[in-house]
Amino acid sequence: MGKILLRAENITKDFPGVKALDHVKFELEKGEVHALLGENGAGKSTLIKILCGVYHQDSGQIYVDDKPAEINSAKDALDLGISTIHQELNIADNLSVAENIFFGRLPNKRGLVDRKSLVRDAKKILDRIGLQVDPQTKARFLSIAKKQMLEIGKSLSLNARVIIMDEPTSSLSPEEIDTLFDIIRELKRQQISIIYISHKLEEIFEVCDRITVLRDGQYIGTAQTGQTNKEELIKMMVGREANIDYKRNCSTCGKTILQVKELTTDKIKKVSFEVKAGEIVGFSGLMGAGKSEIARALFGLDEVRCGTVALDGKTLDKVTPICCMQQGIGYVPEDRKADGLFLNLTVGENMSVSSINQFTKGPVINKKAEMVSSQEQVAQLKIKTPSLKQKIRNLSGGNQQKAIIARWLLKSGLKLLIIDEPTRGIDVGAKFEIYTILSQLAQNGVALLVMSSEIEELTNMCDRIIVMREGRISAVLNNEEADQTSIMKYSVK
Amino acid sequence: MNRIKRGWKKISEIDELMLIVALVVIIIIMSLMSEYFFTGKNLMNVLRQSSTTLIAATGMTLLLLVGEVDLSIGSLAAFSAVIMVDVMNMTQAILPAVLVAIGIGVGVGLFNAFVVTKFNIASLIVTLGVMTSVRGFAYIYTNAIAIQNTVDGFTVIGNGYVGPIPIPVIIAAVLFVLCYFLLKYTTFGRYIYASGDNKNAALASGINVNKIKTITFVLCSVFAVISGIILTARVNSGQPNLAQGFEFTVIAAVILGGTSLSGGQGTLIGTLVGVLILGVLDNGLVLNDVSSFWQDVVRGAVIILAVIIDTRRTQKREKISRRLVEQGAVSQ
Amino acid sequence: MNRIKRGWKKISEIDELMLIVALVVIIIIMSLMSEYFFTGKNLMNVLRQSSTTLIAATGMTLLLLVGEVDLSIGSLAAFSAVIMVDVMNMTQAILPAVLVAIGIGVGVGLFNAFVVTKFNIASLIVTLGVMTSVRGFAYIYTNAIAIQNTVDGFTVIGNGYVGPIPIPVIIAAVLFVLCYFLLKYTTFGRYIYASGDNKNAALASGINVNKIKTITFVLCSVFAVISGIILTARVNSGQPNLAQGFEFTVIAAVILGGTSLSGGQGTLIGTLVGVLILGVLDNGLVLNDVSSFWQDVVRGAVIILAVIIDTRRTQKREKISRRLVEQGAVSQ
Amino acid sequence: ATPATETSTGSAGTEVSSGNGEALRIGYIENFASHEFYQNIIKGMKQTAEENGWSLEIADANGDISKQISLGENMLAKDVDALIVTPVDAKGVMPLIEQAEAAGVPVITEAVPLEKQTCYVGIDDFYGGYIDGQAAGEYANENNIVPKVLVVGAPALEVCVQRVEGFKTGLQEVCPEAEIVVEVDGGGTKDTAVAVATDALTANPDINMVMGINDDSTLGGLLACEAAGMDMSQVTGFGFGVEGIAAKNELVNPDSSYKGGLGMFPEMIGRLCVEMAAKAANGEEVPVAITTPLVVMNGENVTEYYEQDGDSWEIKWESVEELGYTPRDTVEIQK
Ligand SMILES: Nc1ncnc2c1ncn2[C@@H]1O[C@H](COP(=O)(O)OP(=O)(O)OP(=O)(O)O)[C@@H](O)[C@H]1O
Ligand SMILES: Nc1ncnc2c1ncn2[C@@H]1O[C@H](COP(=O)(O)OP(=O)(O)OP(=O)(O)O)[C@@H](O)[C@H]1O
Ligand SMILES: [Mg+2]
Ligand SMILES: [Mg+2]
Repeated sequence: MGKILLRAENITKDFPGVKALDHVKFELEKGEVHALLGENGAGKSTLIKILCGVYHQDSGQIYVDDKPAEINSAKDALDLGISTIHQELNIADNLSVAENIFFGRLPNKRGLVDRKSLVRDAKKILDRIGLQVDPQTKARFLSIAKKQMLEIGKSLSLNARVIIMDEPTSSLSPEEIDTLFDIIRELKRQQISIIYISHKLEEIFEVCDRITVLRDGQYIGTAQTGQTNKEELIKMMVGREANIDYKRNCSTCGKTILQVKELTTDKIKKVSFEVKAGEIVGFSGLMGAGKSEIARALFGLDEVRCGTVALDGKTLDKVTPICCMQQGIGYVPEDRKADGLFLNLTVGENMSVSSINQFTKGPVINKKAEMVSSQEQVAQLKIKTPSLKQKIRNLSGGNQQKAIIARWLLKSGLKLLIIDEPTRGIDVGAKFEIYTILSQLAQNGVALLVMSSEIEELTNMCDRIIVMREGRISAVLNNEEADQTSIMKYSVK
Repeated sequence: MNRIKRGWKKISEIDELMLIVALVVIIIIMSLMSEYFFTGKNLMNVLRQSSTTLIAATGMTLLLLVGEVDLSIGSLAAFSAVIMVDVMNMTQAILPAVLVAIGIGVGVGLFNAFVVTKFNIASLIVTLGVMTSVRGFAYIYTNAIAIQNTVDGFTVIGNGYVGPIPIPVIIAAVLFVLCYFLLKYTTFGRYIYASGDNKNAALASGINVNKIKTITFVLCSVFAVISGIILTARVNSGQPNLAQGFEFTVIAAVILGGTSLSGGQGTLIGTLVGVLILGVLDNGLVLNDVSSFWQDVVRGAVIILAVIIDTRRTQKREKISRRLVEQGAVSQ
Repeated sequence: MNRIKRGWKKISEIDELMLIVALVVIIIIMSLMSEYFFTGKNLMNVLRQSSTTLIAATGMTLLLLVGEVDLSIGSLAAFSAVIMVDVMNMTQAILPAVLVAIGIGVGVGLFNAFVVTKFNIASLIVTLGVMTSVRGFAYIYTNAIAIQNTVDGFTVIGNGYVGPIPIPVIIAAVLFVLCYFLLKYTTFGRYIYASGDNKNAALASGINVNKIKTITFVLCSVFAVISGIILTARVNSGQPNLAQGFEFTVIAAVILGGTSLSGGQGTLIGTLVGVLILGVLDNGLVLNDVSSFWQDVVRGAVIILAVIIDTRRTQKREKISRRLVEQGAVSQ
Repeated sequence: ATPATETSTGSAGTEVSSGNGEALRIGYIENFASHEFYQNIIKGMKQTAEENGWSLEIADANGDISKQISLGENMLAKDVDALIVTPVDAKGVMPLIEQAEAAGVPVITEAVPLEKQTCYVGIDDFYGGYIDGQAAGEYANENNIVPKVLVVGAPALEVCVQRVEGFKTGLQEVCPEAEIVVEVDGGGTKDTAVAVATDALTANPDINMVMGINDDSTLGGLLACEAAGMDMSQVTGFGFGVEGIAAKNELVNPDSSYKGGLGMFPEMIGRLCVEMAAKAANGEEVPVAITTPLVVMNGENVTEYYEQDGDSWEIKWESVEELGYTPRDTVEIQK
């Protein structure tokens, strides 16, 4: 194989209460796509943050081209040819798409921005990643998926030798994922090395050459993709055999909980459907089809133009988040960082924020009861945190997602839970735990709406799947009819 | 032995430790420099003088936590005070007048909150406008001439004692403890932090952010009015130029105490320490007969220094706890 | 026909449209109320008086864009002014004195930037400290007695004309255009927006955020000093109490102009309009012999109103743009 | 208000010291230390205290009445023997006066007379404005000017309102056709004064006289006229104060439009305050009130009272003391 481009040895990194990395080693050859695999909180993001200069290792050494490299800032990393797409997006919302792509390296003539070549070059990149937006649009108008693509474009533009991708596909739909893989293969041809982090094993088998597995901050092993299989990888990840085949036994029952009639907002048009107690209804569709918009509208976050929403047979006269919550509707947003997390609050406070009323004596919070219930959820969802008092910003992405799901599991009297991308950033093992928890929830009579870009996730779990196209419902498929091809057929037209 | 260690560990975990240390250092320096400083009478003076700042700063802390700010508190204190004294003189009774003043506070707070939440505008500019207008009203109402209070007993609010403790100190302590409790132990407090930390997430969690903000604006205004009432009782007259620049002192104290301008981060204990640092400094500099110009220089320097040490510690603490983990000192 | 339509569309796309409309409405009202208002001489006056605010506001806009703020500009203007006049009297030359003043601006700007970036502290509290200290120094240096300038020709900077145009207006225009150009067409300008918008993203892209911030702090300070020089030339003496509350006026104008406090959002055109609104208002109210108390009331109300209409429009347009982007309607 | 008739001359310099052998301690809480007028009051106070071996402590309320009370309490906590106060506000300062009374500490008030104090020392603002107005009127009559006056005031301060009222009365008494065209709020600082005066001049281009409530206001008003391109030989400035260096420089400059100003002799006010404070602290009788001398100064007589000393002006104690002061047995309270 090619020569070793980047090597990390004995990397150790401690955080308060957590040993994120413990003498980890990692090797990257020229022109290879190398996957980093591990459970949530295994230390993947931490490792790559060290490689790209966000953190500095407590001990250990990084070599680039066999020379020791000191990476103390993002700039150092960029100078070494290492560019990174982080798990949490880093987009300057008020700058244009083009400026975001060439962030930090705007084409200039003697200090003046060369607008023409900026737009032209940006256009080239956008074409390459198949993103159809005007390069001069402000980035804040883009959906999270488009922003994700933008991040990819950004690092392409750097002409780096190493591109690190931390869960680039977590909010992409199959179409964009295909585009991304094409890009990755092309980069590989150009002898560019890629570190690829994902929880989707299929993807890893599709594009990666080698796989390094981390567990609890420790190096477990490295395998050639061709010489391993799913089961083995999962065993390396979780340290034991784990069943990842999940198929829910569908059984619709119960009375109608939710009745949506001709719901229309700026983005969705005349959407009507019903959900029964204990039913799990999935929403599928391409990026921008309006899945998230239904979720937002139902929870009162977007202005409803017309149409009605009835819960338990009673039409809601005003759909606002507060009403919704009081009526027993819960919502897990798609964009964790922007709409879900209270970064400066603790894990415990993040979990109990919607149910805090249940833990009061008079006006006073019964912290003990709050702690006990939260602790149960931490155990059930296996949330990796030193304590409930840890600030949530210090948790790994997947664990943050679990905490937000737990927010609604704590809520009593929940009738309907709307989850937009439930397993975004969640590792394989935990994914199935979450499926189990959700179907348990359904069994207890809660109706669930699941918006997801992973078709498999929907077909495994849902009683019915509603396919969206351009803001409208294009098909409603029941569990038997729904599969990859039928869904795609209705998605694209 | 072990107990001492544990005690020490507890102390070293206090968020506001460096600020408290700064306060103690200033107190020690002042005591060494002036024999009058560390006397019961003077300390009570310091507390009484700090109490009005503390009351307003308590309200302001809540507001900053929720991610907003109020520059109109000084003007509001003056405006409500002149009307209060006028009403008091007319009715010859204290309570109705005080209620009128508080009513004005509620009104202005509601107005601020309405404009900010309804139109989604930065509170800084809204309350800057209100600050200007309301001060104008205070001058217009009085024609720039203070209104003498004619009701006996009113000054007690500002100058009276219960035992050795000045009444303003008691009022401030009660309000402070109430808010401390509110912030720490009630759902409302939790919602304040959540709304200030991430408004979108708060909405998505079913929190009525606008309601929380409105209540907080009103609380901040009412607390400003209470400060104004005490100041007015101290001067026994309704002064249209009362509390000029008060907003600056109050916000400085709150931020000195570690509360962030961007919401969601801060504690009332920090605010208390911030208020006391400024109060002790003011008092001590005067006792030492430092010229008022040098006072400015020293005050500015101390603010900067105190914030620097406080910030450095917060940054260092992360490192220390990391080392503790290595030594297995922190349990999972 | 079509051209008119296209022209109209272009106009309706201007970000600051509603603010400009507000300005025009105020100008019309003032013209109707006072015959003196809409005269060449008075309009030149308005411009001259707005020019000092505009200069400082230009620097402040850059600083707010990068996510920081500077409260020390008024004190700095005064401090550098008294020293400048002293140096001028000693050397009997203008240029060295002006350079000394600008040097002080650079120094204070560097100090602000150093403390803010090195210790990662909110600039509000740092510059509040600096504001207090520097004002103290200005009083100490002069012992609160203004220093009369003895060098002829200095007042030209404040009172002179080139043709019909006051020199301060020319200075302001040059600096404004320079910064407008800087912000819009240079990489430095784009990095200002980037650093203020998303510091992490900027860092991750290798932008030296601290350097950008430092330069911006220095620019803001130097612009404040230039304002101070013009004000000093107008009063022909070094006044330690110069430009009191200047920071408030300047920040109000910038925010009124639509610049966000949290960085990354705002334009210099907005600032220009904000400055002019306040300038026209001040001038018009005096022309109409409105009592200074009512002036306060009106000024506050206009600030609030202007921000409300501006925000409403921005929010509406935002929605439309979002939809357009979604529908792919924006040309490729 | 008419000028007082009874005057006593000379300094009240008596030998005084506090009972316990320590130097007598006097505390002064001023209103605005950042003003040249008060710097000159302090100058007079310090000289006087030094000459007599008394100690003087100074604190500044900076225009904040509640801070003034606090500062006063601090002074009382330090057991000063006497307190001098320039009240930020007459009503607001009363609680402090009562506290001082309870502590047996005599209080001298300056500039703002109260309902009770040991002794009030200060000028008569209305009267000062009145004679200043008369002088302005006489100057106008002599020079065939029909005064159209721009007043640069500070309406938020009661004493300044009095000054303006007095000026109007005096001016119109001597020169009935005189007209107060416009009053603006210059806030007492030069940069604000220039700005508002410029605006006012636009609306009232026929203005030919500027009256300001202090040096900065008057000089700022005149600067605005100059900047507006007015013929400065046709503009007359009459101000209140002559409290600082700049105004005196203008007075002796024959080319200046600043033709006259009311001399308040802040140094003398300071001296008298300290002397009264010392006397009262020693248990001696002091008058209920003292009205300090006021003279309308112009280019000719300014050097009678002040001596140019390099860049600054030093008071000529003998000649100012000769003007004497007026002890009164009542205090006139302004509403
Ligand atoms: N700044 C921090 N402070 C404290 N702990 C941290 C910090 N960053 C990460 N951690 C902890 O380090 C561990 C590793 O986190 P990391 O983000 O590397 O996980 P990950 O493998 O990327 O997980 P995921 O798949 O969920 O993204 C986690 O337990 C996390 O809580
Ligand atoms: N917070 C928001 N406010 C306004 N518009 C938004 C917001 N979030 C997303 N949109 C827009 O609405 C469109 C539809 O949303 P989105 O792309 O999330 O749809 P979706 O069907 O859920 O697809 P996916 O979630 O797979 O990306 C997006 O293209 C986006 O531009
Ligand atoms: Mg991660
Ligand atoms: Mg979506």
